[in-house]
Parts: sequence; structure tokens; C-alpha cells
Amino acid sequence: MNRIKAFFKDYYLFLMAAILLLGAWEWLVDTGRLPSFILPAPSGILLSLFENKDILLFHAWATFKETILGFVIAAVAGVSLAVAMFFFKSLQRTIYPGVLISQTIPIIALSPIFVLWFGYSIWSKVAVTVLIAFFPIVVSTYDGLNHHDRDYVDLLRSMGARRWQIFKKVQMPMALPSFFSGIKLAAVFSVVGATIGEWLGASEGLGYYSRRMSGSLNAEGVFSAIFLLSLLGMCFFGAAALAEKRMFRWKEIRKDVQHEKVDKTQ
Amino acid sequence: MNRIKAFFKDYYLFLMAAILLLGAWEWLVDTGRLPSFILPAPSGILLSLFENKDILLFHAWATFKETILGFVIAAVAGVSLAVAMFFFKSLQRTIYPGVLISQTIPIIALSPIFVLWFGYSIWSKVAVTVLIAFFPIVVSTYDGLNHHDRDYVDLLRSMGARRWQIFKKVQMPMALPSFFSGIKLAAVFSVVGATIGEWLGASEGLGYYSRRMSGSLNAEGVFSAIFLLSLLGMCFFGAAALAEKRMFRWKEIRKDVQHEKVDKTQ
Amino acid sequence: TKSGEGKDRLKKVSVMLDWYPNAVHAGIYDAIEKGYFKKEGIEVDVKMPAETNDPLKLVAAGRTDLALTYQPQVVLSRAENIPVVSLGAMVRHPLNHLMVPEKSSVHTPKDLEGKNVGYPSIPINEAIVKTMVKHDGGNPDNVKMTDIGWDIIPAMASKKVDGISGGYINHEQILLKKEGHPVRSIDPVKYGVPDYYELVLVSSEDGLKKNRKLYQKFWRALSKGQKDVQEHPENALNILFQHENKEFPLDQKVEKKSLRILLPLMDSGSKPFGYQDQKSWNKVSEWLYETDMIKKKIDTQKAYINLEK
Amino acid sequence: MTFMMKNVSYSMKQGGQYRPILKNINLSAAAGEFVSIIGKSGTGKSTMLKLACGLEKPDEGEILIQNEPSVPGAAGYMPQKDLLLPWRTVMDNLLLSPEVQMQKKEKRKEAEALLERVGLSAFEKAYPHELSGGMRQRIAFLRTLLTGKEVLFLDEPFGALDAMTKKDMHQWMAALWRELNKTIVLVTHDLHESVFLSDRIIVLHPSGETEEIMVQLQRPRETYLSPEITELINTLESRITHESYQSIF
Amino acid sequence: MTFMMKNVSYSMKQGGQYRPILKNINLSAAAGEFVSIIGKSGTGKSTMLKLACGLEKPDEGEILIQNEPSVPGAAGYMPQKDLLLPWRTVMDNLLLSPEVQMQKKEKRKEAEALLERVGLSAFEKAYPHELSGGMRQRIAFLRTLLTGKEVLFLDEPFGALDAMTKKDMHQWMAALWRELNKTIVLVTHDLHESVFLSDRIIVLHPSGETEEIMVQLQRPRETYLSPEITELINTLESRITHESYQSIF
Ligand SMILES: Nc1ncnc2c1ncn2[C@@H]1O[C@H](COP(=O)(O)OP(=O)(O)OP(=O)(O)O)[C@@H](O)[C@H]1O
Ligand SMILES: Nc1ncnc2c1ncn2[C@@H]1O[C@H](COP(=O)(O)OP(=O)(O)OP(=O)(O)O)[C@@H](O)[C@H]1O
Ligand SMILES: [Mg+2]
Ligand SMILES: [Mg+2]
Repeated sequence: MNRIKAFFKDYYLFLMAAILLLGAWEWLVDTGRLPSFILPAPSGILLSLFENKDILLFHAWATFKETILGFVIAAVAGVSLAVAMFFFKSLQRTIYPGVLISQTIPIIALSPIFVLWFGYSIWSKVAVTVLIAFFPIVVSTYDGLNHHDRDYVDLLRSMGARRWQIFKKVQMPMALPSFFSGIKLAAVFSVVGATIGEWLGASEGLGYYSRRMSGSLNAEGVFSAIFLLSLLGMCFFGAAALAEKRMFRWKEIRKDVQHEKVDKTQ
Repeated sequence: MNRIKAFFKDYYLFLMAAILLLGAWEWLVDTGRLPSFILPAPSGILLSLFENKDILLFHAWATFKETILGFVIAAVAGVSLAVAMFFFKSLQRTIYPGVLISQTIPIIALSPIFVLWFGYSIWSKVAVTVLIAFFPIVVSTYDGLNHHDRDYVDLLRSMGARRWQIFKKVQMPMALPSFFSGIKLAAVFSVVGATIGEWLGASEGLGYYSRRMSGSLNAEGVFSAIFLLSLLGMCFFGAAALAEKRMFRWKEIRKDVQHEKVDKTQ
Repeated sequence: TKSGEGKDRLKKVSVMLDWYPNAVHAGIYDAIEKGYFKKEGIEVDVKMPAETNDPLKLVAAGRTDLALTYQPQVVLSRAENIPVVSLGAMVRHPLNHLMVPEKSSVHTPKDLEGKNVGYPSIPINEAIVKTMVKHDGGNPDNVKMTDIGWDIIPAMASKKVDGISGGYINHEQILLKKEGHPVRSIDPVKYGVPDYYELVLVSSEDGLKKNRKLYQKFWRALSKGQKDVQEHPENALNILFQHENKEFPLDQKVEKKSLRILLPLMDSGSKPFGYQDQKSWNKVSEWLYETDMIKKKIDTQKAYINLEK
Repeated sequence: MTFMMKNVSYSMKQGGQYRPILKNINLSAAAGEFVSIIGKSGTGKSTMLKLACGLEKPDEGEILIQNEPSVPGAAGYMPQKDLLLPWRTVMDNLLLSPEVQMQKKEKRKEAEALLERVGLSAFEKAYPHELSGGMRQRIAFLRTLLTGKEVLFLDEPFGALDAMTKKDMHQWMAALWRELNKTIVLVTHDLHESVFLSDRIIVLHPSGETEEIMVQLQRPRETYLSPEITELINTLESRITHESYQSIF
Repeated sequence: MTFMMKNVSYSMKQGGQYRPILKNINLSAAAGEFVSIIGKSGTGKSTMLKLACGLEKPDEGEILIQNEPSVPGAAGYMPQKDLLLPWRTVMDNLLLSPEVQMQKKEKRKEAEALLERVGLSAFEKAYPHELSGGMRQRIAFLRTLLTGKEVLFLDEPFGALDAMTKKDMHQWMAALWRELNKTIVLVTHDLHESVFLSDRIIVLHPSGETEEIMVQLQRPRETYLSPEITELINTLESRITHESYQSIF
């Protein structure tokens, strides 16, 4: 109960703004100011959502699987790559440009290649997801690792720590804030990745569903899928943000104290 | 001269790896192991690049304009939003979910809306670029601002600094590393954004060119555009990385000293 | 049905559609449902492409056995040395008509001078429009062409363009009307564009060499399905709907109208279903060469084959 | 009274629970007075200064500076850690407070003179990480002077200095204080420092009680350990010692 | 010699240019010897310790620890800043070096005992930001003890402590040193501390010269300012003073 209350307390402004916006949107469409085949009314989307809830759930589950798989692989691969680049400068010089290139290539242009390599299995979608999600993780983690405090490293060195121990005990904890920025971005991007992956060829998933609905000009259908995709993305982001919060709990304790007291003055 | 030498010293590994890779790729295509209409040989791409260099340059210039415009707007908007959210918690609660939602919506699904609002002018491409590039900036900047050191804030407060001054003199400088992570991501993403924007409708730009070539089944043409897009992305990233390096020059001085000396031991 | 036929004895044939399943594919689904393919010893695996040209590339690369695509694209492919061969014409005439709003002042192609025509990223449309304008006595250079990406309908509905090329009379036209933006269509064939086959089934040259027999069987089964469609369109549509309903409901009214438009255009008359004419291939090839869409003329005899003479 | 702390109590969260740090503290400093606070490590001296300059609000009680409730900015504050901004040069660190007060230009000359005085003008353009610990502390001290405030709260300003430099700083500080007529509250561990500089010394006991000792020596005071000074130091020492060490915790 | 520094020179980059910090320094400590280094702020004491424990390599000269070239890990080092890892509790900070040496379990009991000894066992689970400056310094000191090394380099280990706590630490340190037979090199600004603890005191002059003073007082030494101790302190003071203040810069 209290948690729900707290949630409302935290987000009542968003809820109010959302309701206002939805109202305006509904009005714009209902009065024909916005063509409903371009942007359908919220009520229409909701209706379509309910009418097709079983199908949508089926597709959502497929997308969810792809997203989570892709995200996990991207996180592992991204962190490993960032760490490897951090340890071996020469690796960074060899691989970073390649990583950059991989990001600037429009994925749709690669669609035949993906199909060629991965066929129409779930792996083609996972591959796209990984490709999209791992870049922010690599950049953020690598940057985070590079912005450590040299004094702490010296302290560890003076204890005879190996490079790996210095990494684990100082550089990694110090990279965490930056790492989490990347993870949060990747969480959102992995949903986008799965969606794009599904466009490259699929027979299930919300991306597939929305594309087909779009082909038959069923805007309500498109947007009900998008609604679920957004929800999925927000859940992933929320989970990442929660993990971050837990990690920095030792910091929170203090902030709490100070905010409580400081706020009185302001 | 010395700079070129330094570049080669830094990147000879990448260059070697790249040459090896290109060689393998050429071989795979030439021997027919990889169909050239799916992935053309580097030599073919190069040839197509030279043959069409004037047209490509024209299109590259168009994409460049969109990218730079989009990037600048995204940077300004992203930083402003992050700062505003940092100053006004309630704004963060109202807007952050909306920003998240904006990222999970597949842009292709929004293309009708973009067309409706911006037509086929340069602004529709800029809008897509902004939409894609501003998210990493918002997240990184906002996170960076939140990870400041409370002690320094207290010091400024003790001097009677206003919130805005504290921001400028402590919180902003401390957010810079994280901010630059976001900027580097955004630099790459803005090229992707411009490309996608062009797919939604255009009459110039490398994205348009690549789709056209794809439509006429000219794989060499597609990949010569992609090559230029990659180059563009890397230039943007490089520029951002350079700006970052300049910003942290005060730190470099010290690292230099220590690395030079420390490296001898390792 | 013969109960003894185990699945493992069936030969797998994968077909990549030109787009997602719709009325034009009713014959395929009918043949699947009624077991025509099975009788020929074939198990069909239907796939969908990400992009208009993916079917061509993937069939040439051997990633799919057969694919549906457009006749001009086949010519383009061959000109780019992509070894595909057309096996049969599914739709015998262009579905892609020039469309203008019903209340537009454009009545014949030359009225497009000084106007803006949108098309969906497939450069053939440029050739079509220019040919039409020129044939009608106008100057094609005065027509502005804009690539409008994936979305034809919003471009038209939001009046960002004065006309579109690339819309199908059996799909976009129906949908535009349904959404309250009725359009008039102008048949390109009447204005100098060769009467090309809108939809053809293709395989790779290698694939054809190896599996000619198999593809003949495939086509036989497909023809049977198509015959059913011609005779009992309602029935065939229901099969399609049922098949699709599992994951995706089609708009039944639209598909019905669509099929009504399609049937006469798919009818091969006295010739066997899918019969292809050397003249048609020659004309298309010449036209594409004249309009600069291809750099060299192709050997049209190698571009197609009639499986059943 | 220029500075006044009435019945102040304060607690802080430690491991999820609030632990009282200060209980019912009374403290004051008249205009132009020099007050030192001494006491064992962890008794709450730094916390007291943070409260005094308005960075934290007391749970109970009242804090006044020049008869107004204390708010940040009312007084100058030198924290225990030097807290030099690592991305600013020495000079820019010194000019931080003038910047906040929009007087950067006017104060530059003064900053240069001060830097000269503590013998660090060669380091004007150096970054904090290029300085030794004692150099950093001197910069942090100058930065506090440059706030130009009437009332200064200093948390162990000379702790990292060698005996010589410290002695020099003491003499300078005494002269400065007399000249500018500031009100200064100083936390220190150096009994000699407190005796040499202050009018009054407050001993903060671990129990939370405070005790006052007046320093009625004439100024300027002797820099060496004169008999009077030695006596006072011994008194102070006995005052601190009278509670056993363990009782802090 | 357990610790030996032969003809060591070292320079650092400041504002783009290399500036010599140490010139031709010779220094050594026999096994079980207690050596103090004193000198004005900025003369290079901290730099010397960093070189000694192998964190930096000298430009010229040789540094040996137990007859081996000094490498990081050969000796225990307590830096001038406390450098407690903010995301680790007090206990986890103490166990940092044992972790590095894979002896976390074995050393836990010892860490608890040490924490008890300095009166901070109540803060075992606290985070560094919840501690006062003096508390943090004591934790950093314990952390150095827990490296278990034969040779310890300590950079102003008791600078932030009040007189009482400091005295207690001094006595404990003296006992510890005798008991464990460590070789200790200590940088300090507290002349009394150096006299009370060390066998030998090295004065590092701003000119770069060093000077040695033997402390031939019997142990255990008096904790109060006995005449001998006072005399020695005065000698030291005069040694430092003989160069004028300005000459540092
Ligand atoms: N941020 C904090 N959160 C929780 N407890 C704190 C915090 N800061 C200080 N404390 C606690 O408050 C008490 C007093 O701390 P304070 O820093 O005021 O001591 P001090 O008298 O200045 O000591 P020292 O002489 O060592 O600097 C200590 O027991 C410490 O553990
Ligand atoms: N990272 C650095 N880069 C450049 N110069 C430095 C650096 N660290 C120290 N120095 C310089 O080296 C000199 C000696 O510094 P060091 O910290 O060794 O002095 P110290 O004797 O320990 O002084 P203190 O008693 O104040 O701690 C100083 O002049 C300082 O400016
Ligand atoms: Mg304190
Ligand atoms: Mg030092």
C-alpha cells in the first residue's frame, strides 16, 4: 500500500501531464484535426489493445525473449570488450575503430547479410539487438574505467596488487556510475534492436506485428504494438535504474540525511 | 610529418588488422564464397567510390549538414533537458518517462507523423537525428550531474553561492566525463539518425543514395555510401573525443608524467 | 489422402514472398491447405522479406529456393549479374499505377509538369513517370520526383506530394479510399510503359539447374491452387484468412476487393498459368535500357523460362 | 555577539540509525574575538563548524551570525579537507569566492599578494595535484581569507604544516586578525596554536559538555614557549585528559 | 641495510617543464630501525616516500629494500591523504591489503583487534564519509599495519589527531615497533613525535641537502617533555630555522 502511495507521490506530476496530453491527443483526433490513420486516438489504441490482447501477448513474449537475450549478450560482450581495451591499449587501437564502424552502418542495409548468416531464427534478431545495445556499454564502461583516480591506484600498487586486482578493487568500482549510464541506454536500445531485428524477417514479435499492421494501414494496431514496446523499454530501463540505485546505496544513506536537512533551508 | 608518424605509431595495429580483414574479405568475394551482390568486394566498393565521387560528395554534403544540425540541436536540447531535470526534480518526474517512451518507439512507425509535421524538407531528417542523438546526451549528462561530490557543493554553499553558481562551478565540471561519453555516442548516432531520416523521404543524402542503389540492386553503390557514412561517423566521434581530450588536458599533464615513469617498471 | 506419406519424404521448398501474405498469395495458401504441394512431394516454407529487394538477393545467394518479385527487378538483377531466372508470371500486368487525388487537376501525365511526384525508394518509378509524361507530350524534366520512403499513404494524405508512383491498385488505392482520400489511378501501360509482369516467381540459375523437376512440380501445384482461386475466390480467401488469423488478422473487406481486382490480371487466358512471353521480356529490357535504368542490354532468353510449355 | 549558538543539538544517520553527535551546545564569539575549539577526535568539532556556518541545520536550537540566523554565505568557512577544485589552477581556486561574489577582477591583486606572502607565487598556475599537502592547505586557507567575510570558521587550517611554516602562519594570522578585526573560530589539535592565537578556548568533551578557558595573555604574544604559555598548555592538557580515553566511544 | 636510497634524483613535470624535486639524496635504515624525516612543506618528503616504496622510479640513483630494488608491494605505505575507498566499509578498507594477499580470512581477527585498540570498533560497518578526519586517519594507519610488511613508510600518520589521541598512538606505536621489530620510516611535522619515536632523524633542507641527528635516548621514553627531549626538540628547531624561510622558493 505504502509503496503505491509513494509511487503516486513521486509520479503524480507525470501522471497528470500524461492524462492531460492523452486528453488533448484524443480531442485532436476525435475532432479530425489529426488524421486517425496517422496517429490514432488513445481510445482507439486501447480498444485495439484489448481486442487483440492474446495475439499481442504472444508477440510481446517473443520480443521479450529476443530483447533479454540480446541485452545480456551485449552487456557481457560490451563489458568484456571495454575491459580488454582498457587492459590492452593496442587492442583498443585495433578494435575501437571497428566498433565505431559497426555503429554507423545502417542495419537495414545489412539485412541480407544477417539473413545469410543467421537465417530466420531468433538469432538474427538477437544479433541486431546485440549490435545496437553493446555500443553504449562499451563507450561508457571504457570511459568510466579511464576516469579513475590515480591516487587510489597508487595505493593499491603499494600493496603489491596485480593489475587485475587494482582493476577489481579500484578501477571497476569507480567506473560503475558511467557503466550504469551505458547499461540504462542499452536497456532501452535493446528493445529497439529487437524491433528492427524483427523487421529483417520474422514471424513473431511486436516489431513484426507492427510492421504488418502498418502495411495494412491499421494505425491502431501499429500503435498498440508500439505501446507495448514502450512499456517493455521502460521496464528494462527501470530495472537497470533499480540495480544502479542498489549499487549506490552506501551513498544514498548520506544524501538522505543531508537532503532532509538542507531542504528545510531552501 | 611528426603527427603522421605518431598516427601510424598509434594505429599501425588497426591498419594491419584492417588490411588483413580487407584482404580476407576481397578473397572471399573474389572466389565466390560470398555473393558480391550481398557484400561486394572492397575493390568493387572503392571503384564505385571513385567512379561516382562527385555525386557521392554532393550527397555526403547533404548528410553532413543534416547530421551537424541534428547533432547540435540534440546537444543543446539534451543538455538543457538534463540540466532542467537536475534542477527541478518534478520536471524529471514529469518528463523522463516521456523521453524514455520517445526512444522505444520505432522511428519508422513515426515516419508518417514526421512527414505530416516536417514534410520532406531537411527538417524531417534533422528531427529524426535529434530524436536519436539526444537520448544518450540526456542520460549521460543527467547521471553525470547526479554523481557530483557533495563536499564541494557544501564548500560553494558556504561561500554563499546560488544554486546556479554551484552548478556552473562544481556540478557541471564534475559531470563532464560522463557528458562526453554521451556526446561521443550521440556523435555516432546522429549519422545513423540522418540516414534513417533520409529513408523516410528525401531527394539527397547518402542514406537516400544508398537506398536508391539498393533499389537498383547496385550493391557496390550501397556500400560506397555506407563507407562514407562510416567515415562521417568516425570523424564526428573523433572530433568529440578530441574535444574531450582538450577539456581534460590538465589531467593529462599528470598522467603523462606518471605513465612515462611507471611504464618503465611494467 | 495417402496416410503412408511421412513428412520426411517431402522435399522442402522455401518461398520468399514479395511482401507480407495477402490476396495475391491466395493461390499459394490454397495449394498448401488443399495438399496440392504435398501430393507433389513438396513441403512449402513461406518467408517474408525485410526489404523489397531482399528476395532477389537471397534467392540468388541460395538462402531461399524460390522468391516472388517484379519483372523489371529481374531485368535489373541480371544487368547487375545477379543470376536469377523467372519461372512464371503470377500477375501479368502492372498493378503499380500512377495515382493522384480524385479532385486533382491532373488528368493525364503531362499535367504533372511542375508538380511533385512521390515514390517509395524504388528507382523504376522514376522511369515509369518519365516515360508516361514524355509519351503524353510533356517534358519529364519538369516533374519533380521525391523519394517518400516506406509510406505512400501519409505522403498523399498530408498533401506533401501531388501524386504517387509505386502504389498498387489492389492495395493502396483501396486503402486510401477507405481512409477518406480517394485517388484516381492512371494506367502506365496506356502511356508508353511496356505491359510488364507485376509479379513473377524466380529461382537462381543454379537452383533451376538442380531442381528443375521439383520446381515444375511446385508450379503445377501452385497452378491448381490458382485455379481454385479463380473458381472459388471466396473460399480461397477464407483459407488465407484462417491461415493468417493465428498471428495476424487481415482486413477481410480490403482483401476481397483486392482479389476482385487481381483475378483478371492474373488470368493467362488460353495459355497455361504463368506463361511468359519473349516479347514482354524484350520490351521491358529495352525500355529499362532506354531509360538508363540498366547500363547494358541483357540476354532476355536467359532471364526466364516457361516451366510448362 | 557576532556569533551565537544556543542549545544546539544535532544527530546524524549512521548505519540507518540516527546517532546524536552534539547535545545542547552553547557557544558564542564577540565581535573581533578569537575563539579556539579543541577536543578529541570524533567529538563533533567539524560538525559544529558546519552547523555554525549554516551548511547543516541543527535539530534543535538556534544559530545566529551578526544577529541573523546563520545561512550559508554569512561567514567564511575552511573545511578540514582542502577541497581544492582539481580542474582549476591555484589562482582560479583562490578566486572562487570572489567569482561567486562577482568581484573577481578586484580581488586578483589581493590574491597575488597573499600567494606571495605564503611563498607560493611560483605556483599560481599550477594545478592542485601538483602541490604538496601543506601547500594545498595554505591555498585553502588563503581561499577562505579571500571570502572577505567578517566571521571566519577554520577547521584545522595549519594541521599539515611543518613547525616552521606553521609558526610563520601563526604570526601572520595574529597580525591579520588584529589588523582586519575579524571574528575567528578555529578548530585545532595544536594546543600551542590555540594558546598563541585565541582570546578564549573551548574544550569540547566527549561527553558533550563544553568548558571555557580564557587566555589572558598580552598581545603580541611570545612565539617561543614562555612560562605562561607552557602553563596554559599544561592546564589545557589536564582538562582534556581528565576524562579517560575510552569514554569517547 | 633494510632500506637504502643511493644518489637519488627525481624531477616532475610542472606546467609543461620538468622541475627537479630531489637532488642526489642518500638515505638508509637498518633492520629494526626507526627513522623520521622532517622538513619544510614542499621540500619533497612525500615524494621521497613514494620513490622509496617503488611507486615512482627515480631519474637517477638506486633504491633498495632488503637488498632488492624497490618495487611496489615490497614495503607498507601510508599516503598523506587517507585514501579510504568510499564504497567500502571501515572493515573492508582495513582488509584491502589482506585481500590483495589472499589472506582476508586470517587477518580479520587481527583487524578487529586493531580497531578495538584505537577505539573505533563501533564503526566497523560505517562508511568513510561517516567518520571524522581523525578517525579516517587512524583507519588508514591500521590499514598500513595490516599490510604486514617488514618495512613501513608512513606519511604524516598522526597529523589529524588531537594531542591526547596522538600521545596514545605514539605509545602504542613505540610498543608495536619494539614488539614486531619493524623498520619504519616516518614523515612528520611534529618534532616531539619524531624525537619520541625515532632512533635517527633526517632533516630534509629546502636546498636539497639532508642532515642526520641521532636520538640516543633510552627506551621506553618519557611521554612528557623531559629535559632531554625538550633539548633535542630545540636543537631540531634550530636546524630547520638556520635556513631562512624564503629560501624554499
Ligand atoms: N556524514 C556523516 N554521517 C554520519 N556520521 C557522521 C558524518 N560525519 C561525521 N559523523 C560522525 O560525527 C562524529 C563527529 O564528527 P566530526 O567530524 O565532527 O568530528 P571532529 O571532532 O571534527 O573529529 P576530528 O578531530 O577527527 O576531525 C563522528 O563520530 C563521526 O562518526
Ligand atoms: N604530481 C605532481 N606533479 C608536479 N609536481 C608535484 C607533484 N606532486 C608534488 N609536486 C611538487 O613536488 C614538490 C614536493 O612535494 P611533496 O609532496 O613531496 O612535498 P612534501 O615535502 O611532502 O610537503 P608537505 O609537507 O607539504 O606534504 C612540491 O614543490 C610540489 O609542488
Ligand atoms: Mg574534524
Ligand atoms: Mg607531504
